[in-house]
Amino acid sequence: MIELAPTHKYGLSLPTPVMPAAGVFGYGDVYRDLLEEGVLGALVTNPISLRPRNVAQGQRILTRGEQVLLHTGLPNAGAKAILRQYGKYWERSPVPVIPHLVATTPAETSKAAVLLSAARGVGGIELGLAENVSEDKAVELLHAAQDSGLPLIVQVPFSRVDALAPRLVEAGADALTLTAPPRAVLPLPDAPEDKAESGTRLMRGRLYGPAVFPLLLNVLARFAAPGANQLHVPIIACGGVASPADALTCISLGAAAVQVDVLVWRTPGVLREIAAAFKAL
Amino acid sequence: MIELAPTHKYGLSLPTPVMPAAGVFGYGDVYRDLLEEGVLGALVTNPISLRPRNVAQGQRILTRGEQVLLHTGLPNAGAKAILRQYGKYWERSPVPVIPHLVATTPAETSKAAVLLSAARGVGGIELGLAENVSEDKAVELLHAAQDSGLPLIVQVPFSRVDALAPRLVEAGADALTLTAPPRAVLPLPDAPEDKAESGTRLMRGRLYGPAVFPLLLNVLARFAAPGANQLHVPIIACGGVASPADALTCISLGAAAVQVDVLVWRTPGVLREIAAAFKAL
Amino acid sequence: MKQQTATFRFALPSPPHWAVRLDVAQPPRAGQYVLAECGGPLREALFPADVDADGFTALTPRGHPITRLLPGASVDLLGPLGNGFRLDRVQRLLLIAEADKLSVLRPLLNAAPAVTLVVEGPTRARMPAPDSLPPAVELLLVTLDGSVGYLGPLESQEPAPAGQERIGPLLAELIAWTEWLCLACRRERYPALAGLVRQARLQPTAHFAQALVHTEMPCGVGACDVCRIPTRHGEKHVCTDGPVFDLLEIGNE
Amino acid sequence: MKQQTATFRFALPSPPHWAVRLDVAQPPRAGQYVLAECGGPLREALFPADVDADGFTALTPRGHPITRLLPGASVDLLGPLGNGFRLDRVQRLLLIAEADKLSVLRPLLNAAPAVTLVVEGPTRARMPAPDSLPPAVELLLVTLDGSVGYLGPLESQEPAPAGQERIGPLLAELIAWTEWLCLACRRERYPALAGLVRQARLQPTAHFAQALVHTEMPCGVGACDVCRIPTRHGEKHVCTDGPVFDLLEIGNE
Ligand SMILES: Cc1cc2nc3c(=O)[nH]c(=O)nc-3n(C[C@H](O)[C@H](O)[C@H](O)COP(=O)(O)OP(=O)(O)OC[C@H]3O[C@@H](n4cnc5c(N)ncnc54)[C@H](O)[C@@H]3O)c2cc1C
Ligand SMILES: Cc1cc2nc3c(=O)[nH]c(=O)nc-3n(C[C@H](O)[C@H](O)[C@H](O)COP(=O)(O)OP(=O)(O)OC[C@H]3O[C@@H](n4cnc5c(N)ncnc54)[C@H](O)[C@@H]3O)c2cc1C
Ligand SMILES: Cc1cc2nc3c(=O)[nH]c(=O)nc-3n(C[C@H](O)[C@H](O)[C@H](O)COP(=O)(O)O)c2cc1C
Ligand SMILES: Cc1cc2nc3c(=O)[nH]c(=O)nc-3n(C[C@H](O)[C@H](O)[C@H](O)COP(=O)(O)O)c2cc1C
Ligand code: FES
Ligand code: FES
Repeated sequence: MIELAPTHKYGLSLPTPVMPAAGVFGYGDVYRDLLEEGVLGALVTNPISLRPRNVAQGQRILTRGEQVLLHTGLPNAGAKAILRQYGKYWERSPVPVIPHLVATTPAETSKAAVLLSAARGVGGIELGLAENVSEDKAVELLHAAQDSGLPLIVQVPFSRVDALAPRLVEAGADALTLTAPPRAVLPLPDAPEDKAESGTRLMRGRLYGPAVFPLLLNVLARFAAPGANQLHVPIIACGGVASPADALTCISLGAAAVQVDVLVWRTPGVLREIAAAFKAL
Repeated sequence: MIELAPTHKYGLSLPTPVMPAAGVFGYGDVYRDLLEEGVLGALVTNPISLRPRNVAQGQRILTRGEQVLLHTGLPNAGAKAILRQYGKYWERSPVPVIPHLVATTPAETSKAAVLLSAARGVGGIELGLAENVSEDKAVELLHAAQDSGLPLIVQVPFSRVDALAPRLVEAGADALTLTAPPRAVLPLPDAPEDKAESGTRLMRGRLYGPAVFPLLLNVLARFAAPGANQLHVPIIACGGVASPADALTCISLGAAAVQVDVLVWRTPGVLREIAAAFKAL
Repeated sequence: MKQQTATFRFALPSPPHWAVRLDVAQPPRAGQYVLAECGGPLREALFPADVDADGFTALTPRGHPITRLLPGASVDLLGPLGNGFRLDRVQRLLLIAEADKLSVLRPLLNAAPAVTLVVEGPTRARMPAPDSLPPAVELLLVTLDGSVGYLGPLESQEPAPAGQERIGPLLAELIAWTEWLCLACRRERYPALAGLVRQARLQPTAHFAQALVHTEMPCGVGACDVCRIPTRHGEKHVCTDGPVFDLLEIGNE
Repeated sequence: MKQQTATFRFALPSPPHWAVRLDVAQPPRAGQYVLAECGGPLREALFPADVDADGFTALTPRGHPITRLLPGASVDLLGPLGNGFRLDRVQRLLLIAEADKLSVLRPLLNAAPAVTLVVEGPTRARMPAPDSLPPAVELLLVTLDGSVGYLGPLESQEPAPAGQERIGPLLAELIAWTEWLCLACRRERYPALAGLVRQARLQPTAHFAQALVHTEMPCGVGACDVCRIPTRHGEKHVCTDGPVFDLLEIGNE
């Protein structure tokens, strides 16, 4: 068992330290035909906000070599509708459900956190922050999410780990997910009609793919590694993990657990392989 | 002509906005058989320090998929020896030579900058900073390098653009190279003898490869793009540029020039292709 | 939905496409798809252009990663995925496609005794080769430059210049005539095309007009939210709720 | 140094390696190399194991990216690069190699009327197949586990256990006998091997002992500084100052 909230009154213990990253696994049931129960240590959901969010306009995904750029707009039906649709499923979940909560305003964040915590099966909440959130605002949002009473994990934006991670721990985060994907930009492929238009059309989004892994390891080496971990909370590694070996490398660098991101779509079985590697330890 | 130091008394004008990144082209003459004169807009040298530096111990390069991790230790023979060996060549250079100066202490940085500026053909200096340099120290090093009297470009570490770029411009940098490569970490492949050893052996270094390009574009979109450029100095784009189209995308995002990094080793001709694309504009 | 292993048989030029043959136990039906692992960071969606008991043929763009496999190679597939076209005891079938999206309708070319196919494209050169269609199919061409057939676009209400003709009136007749209508166009076209259907038939039954929606589908199972589109009943996943939708559901958002 | 286009002829298993044949106008000589573009982010260094007027054969590890090319493919090469072995009018030649580095010495196996080859490896199974060597070559085996030939390592001064023998005394004789000595070992071994040379010959001429240094060489032209190694005369580039160095220059840093 892995404990992700050792100082929290309820704790958050996982049978195995592998889970999907927010945004790659839906709300729990869509991989039922491809992955048997008991593979995951926890179920991190797609982003959930208090109010429904629509899907982003324009290009939402772009690949270039091994890289994947993603911009979905964090669409979701809103906390209430999602609870109605998935509450029963979460209740029966053999592992803790960790809704990923989109931090918007403190008031909305608090409301959504309280709503989600009422669902049986929910073992903790993961909070997602905007890349450019101020340090004070981040702490405010953290406190709002703590109104749930449940263990609170914060997913820290890639470019903000130095500034935010210590503040969030000090403010009471039970665990940190390091990191949310880096922000990136790519030119859109020219549509033939657009050749005439001046300027390059760009897509902004989050960067996924194997190149993120060496960047993640650098963060772990600085913030999680035995000896270097000044944070004193469990760290969940997230970013480009592609194999059981990668997952074990994260653990050897001080991570308590790992999240697998877009690789799940191509190779859902990688979650099973990683879980098996941990079982074999 | 591209002007990289518009407010400097000497200026620094380039016939075409393409150059090698520091560390990929040596000190100027090694590609003479593969690239004809007049292809480059400037010659950025390998890192130079006042005192000689030895090559790093241990693994210096590691590839994983499209990514390249590099840790050379910035070896060089020291400013004096390099001037002895390459001064004549620089004198005859048809384009400005821009020595890349390794910022160590302010005193050494000043001395090396003054030495290098005495060489004919040197049109400006690019200063390289340690990733973890404090903001005050960075400014101190910049002032030390300004003792050369030449236009000064500062290459800003990837993770420090927010904190350092505005300070460096305020302190008088003529141009910025955005960015130095991100720091990254990868596990070393197991040597068969080492299987027994506990723990993963790691290599730390700088990350190169195509995945850096979308991260660079994000920096340009934030700091260089028309409308967004709060810095008001020419920006040189550096990181994963792999084609004429990439170079043009950087320019459309506000860069005044581009540097090409490790791709030069595989495909030196990419410099020629990019220069030709600029000429055709 | 499940994971299966297909055998790659061949990839042959079939201008402007490449024809890719996969043998697989459970092939996708018309309008369904599979997600094939071809070495990139994401899977590639393949729609059948021709289906039989042993597998299917897909038409892919030139240079598609699957065309680089060697004959006999195993290909990991997710699928069949999604909801395809559903046609019951059909006598009269109308198909409408943009030229570069025609391939997904090809499995329906023999689905009824009387099939009429309307293809719209920019110009004559982009029209399908007539000998690539079953002889019984009635083919009507529409070009945006008037270089052959009717002058497009399909839904134009404007009068045609001298010597050219719009397909509008005939299309209204065909929509009134047919039992089912299947479409493969860009999604932006569907609201206007839905308008044509509403004009031509007062009370179309549910699923009378079935429109295939093309989007990127990285996961195919409703996990990634990349493929969400607005519909009359809120946002839906193209991958699981579609890719074939009731035109009237997505035609009026 | 220059850029040339080679033609890939074949890659065949040649256990424990793959033999890769490239036809090219200017092949590298023994100890030189080319940098081949094989699709990865960096070029791959190829050393010849066999050279003729039309090209060369390199022995690569299994799964090397160049083995995935199709026969007839064009390969972009930088090179020939670096300084290879230099042997003038040689009668007697001694070669010393670790088993997994032997391939770079193979072009020298016919370079003299009398060639003696000493191969050191961990165990019998890693020794070269005798029929892969010209019959005239005198082959001496050294294994670290004593499973065949002399008991290694080469430079050991310790007495051998009963029933086993060290090669030390014979090696000293061979070093005294030979006109030139060429080596291919890990770089860490060279200081100790240089010690053997100094003991066996009081005044070896410059380049009497020539040692090939293996390192990663991303650029091949002295630009990247990845391949720098310490020598008696300061740091040198393996890619341009080597890969073949005077053993006595790199053997005593
Ligand atoms: C000036 C401005 C205007 C905007 N206008 C609009 C608009 O009109 N419509 C609109 O929808 N949005 C708008 N946005 C918001 C923004 O563009 C994106 O919609 C929103 O940030 C989500 O986009 P994304 O998918 O790229 O996710 P990101 O912006 O990258 O997501 C933001 C953060 O969410 C966190 N996160 C955690 N889990 C996930 C997950 N699973 N998926 C994604 N993110 C996750 C990450 O930490 C990430 O940093 C605007 C933003 C700005 C700054
Ligand atoms: C605790 C500690 C101990 C150290 N001990 C040693 C030691 O024993 N021996 C030793 O040699 N070094 C030592 N260093 C220094 C360090 O490990 C590297 O040698 C040095 O930073 C260069 O390594 P690198 O090649 O990875 O370059 P980096 O560390 O990545 O280079 C530092 C910066 O140089 C700039 N730069 C600009 N151009 C180039 C270029 N062309 N190539 C590389 N960098 C460039 C970049 O901005 C980069 O961020 C030590 C550092 C620390 C923190
Ligand atoms: C999960 C999430 C969702 C977001 N959604 C929106 C959005 O819908 N619209 C928007 O303008 N910005 C959105 N953002 C981006 C930030 O809210 C945006 O940068 C904001 O304007 C920053 O200002 P603030 O610090 O006052 O919140 C989102 C950020 C996050 C983390
Ligand atoms: C170009 C360059 C070279 C460096 N070389 C060394 C070095 O040789 N040894 C070292 O310990 N650190 C080296 N560093 C890293 C920093 O100097 C190191 O982080 C330093 O300890 C930071 O402390 P400071 O801010 O007082 O300089 C180097 C950094 C840069 C940018
Ligand atoms: S393709 Fe992922 S949700 Fe539809
Ligand atoms: S291989 Fe680049 S300097 Fe030697």
